[in-house]
Amino acid sequence: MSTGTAAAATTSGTDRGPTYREALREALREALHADERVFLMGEDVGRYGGCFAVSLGLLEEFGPDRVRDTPLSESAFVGAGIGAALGGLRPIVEIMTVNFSLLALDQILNNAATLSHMSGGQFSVPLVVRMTTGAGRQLAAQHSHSLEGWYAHIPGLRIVAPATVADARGVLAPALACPDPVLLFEHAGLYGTTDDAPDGPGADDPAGVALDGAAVRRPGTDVSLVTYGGMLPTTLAAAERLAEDGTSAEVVDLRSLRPLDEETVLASVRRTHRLVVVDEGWRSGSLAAEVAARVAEHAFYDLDAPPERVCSAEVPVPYAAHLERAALPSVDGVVAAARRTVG
Amino acid sequence: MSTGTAAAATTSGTDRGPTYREALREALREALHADERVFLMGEDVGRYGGCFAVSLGLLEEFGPDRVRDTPLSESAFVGAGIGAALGGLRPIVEIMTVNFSLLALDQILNNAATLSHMSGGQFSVPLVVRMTTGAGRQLAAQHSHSLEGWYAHIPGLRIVAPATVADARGVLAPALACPDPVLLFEHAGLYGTTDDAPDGPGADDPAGVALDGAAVRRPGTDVSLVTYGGMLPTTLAAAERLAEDGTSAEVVDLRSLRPLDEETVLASVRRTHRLVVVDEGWRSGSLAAEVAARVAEHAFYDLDAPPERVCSAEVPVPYAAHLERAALPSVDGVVAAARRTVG
Amino acid sequence: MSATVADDRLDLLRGMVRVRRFEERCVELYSTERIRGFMHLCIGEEAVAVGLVGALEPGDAVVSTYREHGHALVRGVPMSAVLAEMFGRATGCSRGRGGSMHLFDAARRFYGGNAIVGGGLPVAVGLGLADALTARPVATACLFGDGAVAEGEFHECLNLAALWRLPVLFCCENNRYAMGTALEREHAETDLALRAAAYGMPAWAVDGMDPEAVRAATQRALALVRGGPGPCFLELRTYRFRAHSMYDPDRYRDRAEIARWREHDPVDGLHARLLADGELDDEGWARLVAEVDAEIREAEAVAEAAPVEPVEDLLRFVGAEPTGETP
Amino acid sequence: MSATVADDRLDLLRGMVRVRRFEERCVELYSTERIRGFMHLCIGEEAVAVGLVGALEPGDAVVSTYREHGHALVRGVPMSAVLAEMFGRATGCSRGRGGSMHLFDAARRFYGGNAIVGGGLPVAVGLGLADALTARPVATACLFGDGAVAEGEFHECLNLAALWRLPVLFCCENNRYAMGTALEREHAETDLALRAAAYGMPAWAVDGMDPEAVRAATQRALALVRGGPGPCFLELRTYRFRAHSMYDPDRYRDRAEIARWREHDPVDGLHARLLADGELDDEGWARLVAEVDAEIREAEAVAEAAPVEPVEDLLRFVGAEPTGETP
Ligand SMILES: Cc1ncc(C[n+]2csc(CCOP(=O)(O)OP(=O)(O)O)c2C)c(N)n1
Ligand SMILES: Cc1ncc(C[n+]2csc(CCOP(=O)(O)OP(=O)(O)O)c2C)c(N)n1
Ligand SMILES: [Mg+2]
Ligand SMILES: [Mg+2]
Repeated sequence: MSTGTAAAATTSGTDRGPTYREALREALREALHADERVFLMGEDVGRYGGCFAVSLGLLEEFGPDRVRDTPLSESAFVGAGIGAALGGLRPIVEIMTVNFSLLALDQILNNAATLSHMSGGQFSVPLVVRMTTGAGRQLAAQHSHSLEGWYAHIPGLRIVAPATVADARGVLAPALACPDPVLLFEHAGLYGTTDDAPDGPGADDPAGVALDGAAVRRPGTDVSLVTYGGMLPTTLAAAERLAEDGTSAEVVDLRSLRPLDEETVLASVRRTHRLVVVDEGWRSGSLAAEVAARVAEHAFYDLDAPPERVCSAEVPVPYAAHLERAALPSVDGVVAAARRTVG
Repeated sequence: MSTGTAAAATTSGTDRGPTYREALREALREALHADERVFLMGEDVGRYGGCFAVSLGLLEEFGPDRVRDTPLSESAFVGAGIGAALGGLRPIVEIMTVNFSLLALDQILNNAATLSHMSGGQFSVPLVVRMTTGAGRQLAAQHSHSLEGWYAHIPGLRIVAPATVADARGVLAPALACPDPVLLFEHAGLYGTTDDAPDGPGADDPAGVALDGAAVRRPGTDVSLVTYGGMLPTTLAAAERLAEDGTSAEVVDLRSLRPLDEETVLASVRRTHRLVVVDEGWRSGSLAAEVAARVAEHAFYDLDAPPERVCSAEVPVPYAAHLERAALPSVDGVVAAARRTVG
Repeated sequence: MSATVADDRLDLLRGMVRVRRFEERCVELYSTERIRGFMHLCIGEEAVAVGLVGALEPGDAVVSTYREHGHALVRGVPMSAVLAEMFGRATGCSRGRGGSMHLFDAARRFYGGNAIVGGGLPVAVGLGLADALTARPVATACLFGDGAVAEGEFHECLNLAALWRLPVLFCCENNRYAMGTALEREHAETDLALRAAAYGMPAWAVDGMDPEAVRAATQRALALVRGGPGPCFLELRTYRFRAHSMYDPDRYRDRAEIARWREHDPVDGLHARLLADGELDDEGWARLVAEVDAEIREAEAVAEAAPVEPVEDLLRFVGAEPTGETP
Repeated sequence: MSATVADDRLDLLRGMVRVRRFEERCVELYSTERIRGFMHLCIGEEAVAVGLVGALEPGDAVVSTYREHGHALVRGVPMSAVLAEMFGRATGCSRGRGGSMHLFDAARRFYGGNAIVGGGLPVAVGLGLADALTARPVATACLFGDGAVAEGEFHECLNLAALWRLPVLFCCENNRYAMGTALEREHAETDLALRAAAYGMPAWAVDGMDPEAVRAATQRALALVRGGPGPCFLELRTYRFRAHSMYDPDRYRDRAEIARWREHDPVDGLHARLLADGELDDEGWARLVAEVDAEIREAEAVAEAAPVEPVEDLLRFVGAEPTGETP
């Protein structure tokens, strides 16, 4: 993962190792090879090659039964994923972007998340749902949501937001091995990113990425910057800037939003005594609120300053570049928040 | 509102004044009389008399055009409410319970909440959506959600959860007068409740209930109990119990979940220096997290103890009475949390 | 008429009586608050339960609704497990987590008990997809009401199943009402089989008050579905004699209409035919009812004696529990 | 042929050329990054824009999709306001908040610009409901694609509009693809008009490459819809000549198929007919194109000169702003 500017972070790599997109594709390929119960379905995953080209080439390699184009019927094909999982398969369902997942929310919340409990443990739903999330490409109010933190409210689901190429490559296997429904959120701004080097912040656990557990992406002593997914590059860049004037920021990448790895967050705050949460979701009711609340509850006496949140402005994301930029968390915003906590 | 036991709170009243249900009905009747642009639609609001009998008799009074039964098509009729609002009417849409609203979430989030902004302010959506929320009646995992706090994450919506008969009676008029979409959450456990007396905790503002603004339902000095909706009776009962052993608890009823009346909450905490949030939503990502985070951010130096949250267990609500009871916030749980803060 | 057919008709009658008497007892248990929550009865619709669910093979799957007591009993879910579930006991078929609306039984491929109208259809399509992809010669029967036909999920699922030629039997129990909303106020076109046919699948309507007709139609449909060219749709024309749920004062139906449909009571009808055909006499009938009532009493005693889940187990099953098996 | 009809056909041609040339310019502006985000072109589908939207009255309402440049321009949204929107300027028809997918114009009852496939249909039904309840003699034209027909919202809305007899004209631009998914892989039954007819409304298919046929059908349908017994459904059979969006490498279509459809180019077709019928000569054509190009240049200059919204106004319009009017 580039720790430099946002521009560097979106450069697509050739000599820089695989991109996030390529890593996702390789993970899919591996899963389809490894287990014949695995199949991929969603709108345009096949002939089109995937809305964001993640599944490009897989139809040709695995055929239309296992790389299955669906009609525009989000509720039906997500629910069919649930049914196929109950029927013994290991479906990977792609929803083009998180906004469209609202059409399938009944199936996700009322069925996928509840069937195990409601049946007294007789059934489990080993389903993986992948979707793109996030803003930053001027796609406006119906294509720019960051709802992964919102999904993390729902018991019965696992929510994962890989932020690095290594995580993108590694997380699918444990997600498929998990007997419960897992929602994987891929931030659109990350598809073209590469991890800088084998010892870069994303490569701390290249072989076996776990489904849960946060990762410290950069150690530090003065303030904990807690983030996930598409905000990791911004947060790392802010840490870099803070370092320039002598503030040592620790960057924690949550990776799993449900369950939350509270221990890693609390341990960091107990070291740094200051917390800034960076979250692309809208501020009120954000995952950042949950992180701040847990720290206030469990590390209250360790905190030397009020917790800070850097979130998106509470506005449906506007199209115009300057307005969209103003709506999203920025390096400046993170730096300023961190300075307030140490100031 | 009965401040006694839960049993007392669900007694339906005759000489005790109107019930919450009757107050809602009276408000609907008044609105239908006052403005011919107003109409009510939803599943079984007419001939059946409303799933929870709120609209009983209104069909006979106002006819099938204005009290309009819909087919089972949540997305279509909520979206039709949006369109009718754009077309100059003032629709009140009833969704039987919040669980079914998931089927309409695309319309609520992608249309109702965004149209004003996305059109640069050309359109507004004066729509009121009413729905029942909450557990406590052994309706199990698909009929017991408390998602009002979750909805409060969405910019462009107003979220209101009347907890008293006076609010139930008063909030519809300002909701209809509001040019933006308003979601009204009626807790199923409240329908049969009555406000004890004109000077009871619900009657502080009988004439003009506002759409936003929290209310202090019981003043106190030692700890702030912040709650809303269906948890108000539980919280008031806990305050009563705390008073018995000398702890003076202030009870704040948020009423509006979006926007949040942060000032009233902060002012209370600045007096009591202790915070317990009581919220029937699942704990992680609850509205309680948002309240705790705001207090930690803005009243950090006023807090004498870590904030506490009393929420529902993170489990799809089970059917069996003893399990359901264990899953929900209880008077004991609130009392214990409050004692921890003052202890 | 051969002995087999005669036995068979007697079995149909016995099955219906079992469901009928069971639910009548449930009403009593509900009134004394031993059963709580929402409870929906299929009294009047038993011919669908025995004719349709009874025609399935053990390997087939069933996806049902909140009005599923009859489907579960006919499928073989033990009556004591159903009752224990409604009593909220640990021995309930969903360990007390589900209640009346959420009966499950993995061993019998009974996938619930879905209380979101239309919510079971996508699951059934997925089960059919799993069967198709693994070439299992089984069918999934998906039961839902006339009200569900208005939901978007109905449309998406019929198209998907037809497009992918999945072995799903869509079974619409058209009892002419969705709660208080009559068919004519739910649907612009009330011929539901015609609507389903527009997705390009065989679809027809059956007298849902006649268990033999239901069974014959189901067998014909299953032959098309199982390993066949795709899904089928059956509209079972039936009627519920009771209110929508125990909460429903049933203000919206004409008493005369109910009385008219009661003349087609599926239990009375088959009972009368068996008497007329000499396949049953009054003594046989009395014995049958007594046997059923004994089973109900026994089930009730077993359920009543069962323990509840320990409250410490509240959070169990939110996720699957480790089994030691490779997933 | 009378002068009126001739003028009229010329207007149709001019309208299509305007949309075509405008979008061709948009491609250039996109390649230089003056337009960003998702942009979907209707090149090839202009006959629907001019024939259908052009046939509406000012009081009618339009609900469209992300592929709506043509609909907006024909509806009368000023070209400079459309371009300014795509440039993200304050003078854009959505004040820069919407971009290409979200063009709005309250004065012209143009309700967007909806980028959730199928998401516009419920809104159109609601507009129709408002018209019906207030007895306004207008229609709402709701445009959507063949892909949208698979969404549950399509089903719910057609039923609701037919059940309540609302003045909505459902207009399906069937361009045979939903992104990369061909009609045959979207729908079990590909006769979309037949599908719509199953909801009990008049429904028929039209050659969507012929603006005159589209207009005639629209007029016929509007006569049924406006103050009539209920909704209508038109299937406009058309084709997009370009990729789905500027992001789409168009891997899924056969070049020969595209070439075959290009033979039915609606602009070329009407152009040739007008030449053949002597209603246009080469000079007239050149003048028409020059006028259109001048309008585009002018619009571009105006849009380019326009200011952007101040960044301090980011939070404006999340809710309606106080107007002083009683609500
Ligand atoms: C999505 C959804 N909307 C509303 C309800 C409330 N509800 C429960 S049953 C019912 C009527 C369903 O009618 P139908 O499908 O005909 O089945 P029936 O009850 O007649 O067997 C309604 C409206 C629900 N459970 N789910
Ligand atoms: C609910 C939803 N699902 C998926 C998408 C992504 N998407 C945008 S356009 C499109 C294809 C729509 O096809 P069609 O309705 O035929 O319209 P066309 O683009 O051909 O005009 C898809 C899949 C979306 N915008 N909304
Ligand atoms: Mg019914
Ligand atoms: Mg199309």
